[in-house]
Amino acid sequence: MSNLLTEPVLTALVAGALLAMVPLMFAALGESISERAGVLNIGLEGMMLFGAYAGFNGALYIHSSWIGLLLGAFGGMLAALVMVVLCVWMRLDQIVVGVGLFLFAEGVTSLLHGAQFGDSYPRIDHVSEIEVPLLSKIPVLGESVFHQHPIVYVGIAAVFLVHWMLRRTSAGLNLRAAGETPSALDAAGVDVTRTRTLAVLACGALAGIGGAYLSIIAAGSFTPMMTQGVGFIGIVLAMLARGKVMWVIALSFLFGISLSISTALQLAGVNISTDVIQMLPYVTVIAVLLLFARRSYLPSALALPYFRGER
Amino acid sequence: MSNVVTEPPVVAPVEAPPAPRRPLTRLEPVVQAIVPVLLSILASGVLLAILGRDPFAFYGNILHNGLLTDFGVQQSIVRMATLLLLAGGLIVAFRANLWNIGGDGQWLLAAAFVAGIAPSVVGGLGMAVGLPLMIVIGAVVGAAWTIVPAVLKAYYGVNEIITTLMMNFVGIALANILVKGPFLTDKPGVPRTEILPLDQRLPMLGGSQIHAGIIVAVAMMLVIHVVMTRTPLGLRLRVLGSNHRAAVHLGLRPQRLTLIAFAASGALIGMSGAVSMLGDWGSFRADFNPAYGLLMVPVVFLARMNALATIAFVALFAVIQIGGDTATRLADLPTAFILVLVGLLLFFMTITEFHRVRRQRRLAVASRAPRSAGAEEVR
Amino acid sequence: GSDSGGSAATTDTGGDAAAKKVTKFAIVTPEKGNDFGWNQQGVEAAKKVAAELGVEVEVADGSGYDNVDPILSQLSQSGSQLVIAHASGYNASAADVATKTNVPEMSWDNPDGVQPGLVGDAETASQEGAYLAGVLAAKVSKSGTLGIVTSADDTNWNKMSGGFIAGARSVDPGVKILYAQIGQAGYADSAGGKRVAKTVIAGGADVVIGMGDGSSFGMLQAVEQAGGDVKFIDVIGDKSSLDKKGVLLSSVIWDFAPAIKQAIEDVNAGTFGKEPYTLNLANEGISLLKTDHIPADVWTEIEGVKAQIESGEVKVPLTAKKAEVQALLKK
Amino acid sequence: MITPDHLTSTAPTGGGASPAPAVELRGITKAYPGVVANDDIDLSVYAGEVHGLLGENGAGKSTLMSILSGMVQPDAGTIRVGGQEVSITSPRKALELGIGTVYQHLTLVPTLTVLENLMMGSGSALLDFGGARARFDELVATLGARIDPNAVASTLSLGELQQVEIVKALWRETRILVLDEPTSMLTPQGVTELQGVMQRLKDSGIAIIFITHKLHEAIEIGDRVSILKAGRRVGGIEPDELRARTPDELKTRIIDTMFGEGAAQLAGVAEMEVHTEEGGHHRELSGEVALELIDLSVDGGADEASVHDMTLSVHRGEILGIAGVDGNGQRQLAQAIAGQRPISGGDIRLEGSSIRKLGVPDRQRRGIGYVTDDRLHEGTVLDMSVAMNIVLKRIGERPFWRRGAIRQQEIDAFARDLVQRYEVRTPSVETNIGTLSGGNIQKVLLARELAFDPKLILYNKPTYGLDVKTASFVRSQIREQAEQGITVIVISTELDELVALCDRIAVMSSGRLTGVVDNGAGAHARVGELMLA
Ligand SMILES: Nc1ncnc2c1ncn2[C@@H]1O[C@H](COP(=O)(O)OP(=O)(O)OP(=O)(O)O)[C@@H](O)[C@H]1O
Ligand SMILES: Nc1ncnc2c1ncn2[C@@H]1O[C@H](COP(=O)(O)OP(=O)(O)OP(=O)(O)O)[C@@H](O)[C@H]1O
Ligand SMILES: [Mg+2]
Ligand SMILES: [Mg+2]
Repeated sequence: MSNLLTEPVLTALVAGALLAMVPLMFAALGESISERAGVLNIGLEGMMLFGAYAGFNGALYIHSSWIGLLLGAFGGMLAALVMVVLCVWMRLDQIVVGVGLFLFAEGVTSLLHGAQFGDSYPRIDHVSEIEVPLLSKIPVLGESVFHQHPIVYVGIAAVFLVHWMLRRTSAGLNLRAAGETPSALDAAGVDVTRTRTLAVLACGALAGIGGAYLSIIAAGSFTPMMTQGVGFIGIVLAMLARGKVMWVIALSFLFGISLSISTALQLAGVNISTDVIQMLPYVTVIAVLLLFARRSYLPSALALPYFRGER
Repeated sequence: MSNVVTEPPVVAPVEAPPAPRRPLTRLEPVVQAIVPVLLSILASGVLLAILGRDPFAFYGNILHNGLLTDFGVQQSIVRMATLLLLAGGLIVAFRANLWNIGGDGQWLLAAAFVAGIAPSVVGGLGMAVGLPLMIVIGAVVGAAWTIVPAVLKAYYGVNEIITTLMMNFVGIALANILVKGPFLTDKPGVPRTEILPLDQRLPMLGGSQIHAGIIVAVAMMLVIHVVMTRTPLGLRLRVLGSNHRAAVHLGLRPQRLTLIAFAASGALIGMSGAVSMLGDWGSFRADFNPAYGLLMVPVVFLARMNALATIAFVALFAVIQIGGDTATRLADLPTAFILVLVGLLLFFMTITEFHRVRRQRRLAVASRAPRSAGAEEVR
Repeated sequence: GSDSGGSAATTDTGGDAAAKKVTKFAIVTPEKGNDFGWNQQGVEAAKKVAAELGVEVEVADGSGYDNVDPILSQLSQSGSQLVIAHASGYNASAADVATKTNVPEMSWDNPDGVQPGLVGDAETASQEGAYLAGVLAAKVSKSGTLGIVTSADDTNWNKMSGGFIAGARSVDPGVKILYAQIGQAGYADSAGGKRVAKTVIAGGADVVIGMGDGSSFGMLQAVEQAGGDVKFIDVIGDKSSLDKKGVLLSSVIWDFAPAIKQAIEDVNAGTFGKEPYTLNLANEGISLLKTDHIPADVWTEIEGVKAQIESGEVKVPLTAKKAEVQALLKK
Repeated sequence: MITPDHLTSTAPTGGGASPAPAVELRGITKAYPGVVANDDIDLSVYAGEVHGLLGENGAGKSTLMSILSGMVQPDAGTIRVGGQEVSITSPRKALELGIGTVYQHLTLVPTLTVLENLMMGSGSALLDFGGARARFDELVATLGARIDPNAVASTLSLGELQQVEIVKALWRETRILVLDEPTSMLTPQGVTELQGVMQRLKDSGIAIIFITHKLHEAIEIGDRVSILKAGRRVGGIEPDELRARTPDELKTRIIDTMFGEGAAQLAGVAEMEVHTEEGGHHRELSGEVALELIDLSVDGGADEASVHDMTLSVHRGEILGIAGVDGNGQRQLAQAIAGQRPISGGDIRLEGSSIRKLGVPDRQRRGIGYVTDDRLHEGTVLDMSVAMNIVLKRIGERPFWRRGAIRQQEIDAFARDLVQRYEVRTPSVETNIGTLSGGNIQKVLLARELAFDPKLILYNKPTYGLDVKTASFVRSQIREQAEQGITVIVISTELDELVALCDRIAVMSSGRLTGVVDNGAGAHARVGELMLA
């Protein structure tokens, strides 16, 4: 089975890694933003499911992956709106609402799916990809990394954009302050609620796009609970990135590639239980934490509602 | 003026009525429980109507099958045993502001372990010794699974949401490895552990279908309540929870406390897993994961980490879970609809919580009149 | 409440349970009965048998796995004389409930759990059908490489994988087989299904057999997008109505009707559970779906192999565990 | 704000009352659970004038200022700015109206750099570091401050943070500057500098509200003084009178208004105002050494000050002062002695035996008490009642716990008694301590320590933020303890206080012991020199 790792297989593996990476990247990026602003989205997975469902409908009926992704973003924002109203505006507990949102989204999307597609199981035809000139000629990487739906590159660009935003724009500064010392931000005359609202909505949009990518491009169909815990992994990645969004790319790629490697090992006939392989990413992180025991940084006002004039 | 010196001004404020919450606090639990339920029934009722189902029939069926039939109420109580212990475990951690989000991993691992060895242990030692021993073992496994997050938190301040979530995923996978490996029966079918014979499970209470687990659970909840509200340990955990630096300053040994809280949390969750296996399931199936832990997180919060209030909340969710399946089936809906119901319920519960807080604030401000009079007399 | 508690119930309905004639039976399935797979086949079979025998059937599809005990018990106590626990994940609970309520239950792949009169065992010789699929695949394949994609380490998937491998090799001993599993419990992971199927196809497979429930649609997607003449073989159900692109070569169809019918008749005869209820080629419980993508000559050969299996001439290996499949693969 | 156009915009009035007040508060009322923080308060502040706001702890000063800066909404009352009636619904509104505030409790984002903190809320979409830097240099120049604009806030000393806060308050076109107890954490030099700054600002036509507990500051810098008590404005001093009378007359008058007729006589103005004292009372010290520091070193890590091999012994019943500019390792030293922080070298001996290996609780059991200077984040659990906070260092001990069960009545009774004795302004002992005013929280901390007589007490800025009466009360308490043979170490940045209190004064500079001065004539000057050494 050693002759197995032919160019097409390697290409497929790398492509597969990207398929798994992209939704995670979007979700984790969104979560980083809202965590920076002090809002913990335990319901991230729910936002992804909303996005996946809305996006799938869009792409299916309007026959445009872009419209689909756009609707996915709206779907995610719709879910995020629940967080905004209950947690940011009404200052209710973020964990309760987050879990509620997750369960609610799981329920609603499967419900709708059953009612809408229960007997037809429609699938979306192959969505067109773009080839990055020249680069797409590179063996293996060319056909995989540089032959993707544009949204992939948009996503990576978005990470850089957010990175730049956090350091160079007022919005970014406000974001960081809102998660660290909202009272200071408030004293400086910036509306904390508004800042957090925008952050959570952005998170919803990104998570939604991630979900839509999953249903439209990665799977080509919507199946209930298809996010398979990606949202929760997104939360972990966002925290591991410690607010340094660039890490999100690396970490989510690591995750994607580990899945592809597990496939490769199986194809090579290596006899490891998939359970073991599934554990590897998490075990690695735990090991890293144990060895280098770095105090994982979190915004000090994370998951705390802000009340003006409180000591 | 002179009276100021003779009679210290402090007297006036002390006499001033502290924010008068008394009447409210009595009514509160009732309101807290009823209102959100009604609201979510209303909301999902509308949803049902839209889906062309009869809401009244639906809720009737939930009540009937979850509470009103002997059978239903017994099943609900059985489910409560599992959920209560789990919730108790979360209370202990949350009180100390330790976000043990990995409850499911701890629960499944303990369950798999217990289910794996129970048949031989209980068979060998007999129920009198075997069953209690198995519950203890479940507790130990659950506690063991919190060691890594606990140590990382206590000695390096590594955020426990990350670590418990991680250990959660690992725990789930490990549970599967156990049932597909060392604990696997040689029987065909879905990989699972050997079945613990019915007559070797937790004893049923007086001819009913309710097993002794509920007694363990309620007892533990009472213990938790007393410990948290009356004992030094409880107070220390609360202090650690609300201000870590203060805990250091006051000499509460934060590191040790962190370890204790995590261990206790994991142990209770492990007990829950054990009770569930020894009581109702009798065997652990590969990829089994009812995700009770996740559901209990918000429930515990809404009960404001009060053990007694938690019992009431858990009862509600148990009835919904038990009655819900039949109700959805009869209404020809997927069981997923229950998730919608639960989600709505959680939303509305938090909202009523919000109004409670608002009401208290308003009342508090209203209480200025008498104090003002006090101010007069000082001048 | 009328019937309080098991022990009481047991004493009441004690011995005469076996004597009862079935006027109503129930079937419980984990997913909704519209999945073009295990659940749909079960529900439809139940309805078919009910109509045929003129008895009532209560269908509890989409019951999940987390509240099995309550659901089975409720059905047992709502007038059914037989409950079909339609998932081998239900085995343990089925036995419990049957003992508690004393209403016979039929469960899957549970030979050791059999208690005549109370707990019956249904088996599928699905590997036989998969063997035929293997033969078909090997014959149709031009690349000489076949793919197996499963969504989980699942007994049924393992059995069929083994059969498929054996069947394919019976045609071409040198045939190359790529075998991969999506994940731990990737039943719903359609994205994963597509991802892994794509890789397998990239590895040269031009016939892929996919076993996955929801994730099967992802695999189908991958095959459709692969273009060329890559073909897909499905299991359990018949997805041809969904096959827009004509890539569905065949499917290993499971028809539960014979088993269910036999079970009911045995309950009436008081002989329930004495014999396992098996789906196999012989009783049409297992069959290979005939589509017009299958060349006629190939089909006739398959018919031949079918006969040989039924006559016992051809022995199909039984690989219930993944390790066994991998061992077979290594041979 | 100090831009030329601004200079000309408002004519400096040199303290004289100009027609329309810059700010005019009328009938401001604000109630909190069980307390009326502000009760029908009238207050007028004029441009180019410093308005000193005095009042005992909990009188309502901060609340009033929070209302002015949009942080708190009043229940009743009107506010006029430059003659216009306004409603200050948010801090942003306040900033737009030209009201800049330095809050009593610092409001900087610790993880951001100084410059980033200052740029917060700047309208522009992109952060203009260049412009901000220019603005920063300009302001820092006028203030005569020395801060690294790129330093992360959490690495600055309290004094430096204070300066940043002022820069922040002046960042926008500020016409009205609110300073809530800015001097309480400054060294004498710091205070003098701040006075200079305020002089310059008011000359440029800014109206300043200056809250302090130090009467002499109010009198020296203030052009006008208002006194709050129990939420009401119970009196004030007009500019002419302020100029006419002698400092002592004024102080007596202020103290009487603050604490009631005759309070001044009772306590004695001198005792109230340490400023006027010169330490003279010599006490006989016992020879036995209570606490020994031997080459003690504490590693403060990256962003905290360290302590370098300090050797020092404290005698039984002695009051030892530790002077030094804030942020020179005092806190780290205190934490090391209390056991909250591991020591990196040397030894600590209590009555001859080493305690370096003991944890916090064991050292408490050996009789070491520590009153932290961070009352909000370390000293108290803000969401617990006053009563609970008082017994937090006695968890599980009799009579508050019996057989492992809490005795709430015992605790409340005990707490009530202390609240009485220390005159803590709180609606009740069940009130959350977090809602008390700064000074009252401090009183609770002291009560907690003093209630259970220890062998050795470590005070870190014991009178920080206390009104004169409470401060003098605390000092008398400390002296009393020393008389009873309790060893006392007082860490303070207020030289006057140390001189008034201590037998000897040790001086710390950049983590090292630069000298120990016997209190007495000339001690003040000597310590001052050593601090800068
Ligand atoms: N914000 C934080 N969140 C979580 N853990 C923290 C935090 N800050 C500090 N810690 C951890 O908790 C410890 C508490 O400090 P410390 O070591 O003084 O406790 P301790 O009194 O010595 O407890 P013990 O006596 O059991 O050793 C710190 O050393 C650190 O490891
Ligand atoms: N957020 C709040 N909630 C409840 N009560 C409060 C709050 N803020 C202040 N108070 C109460 O209002 C009163 C005035 O508090 P304030 O801080 O204005 O006093 P102060 O004059 O600033 O005292 P200090 O000199 O100690 O700072 C105090 O009794 C305090 O308990
Ligand atoms: Mg104040
Ligand atoms: Mg320690």
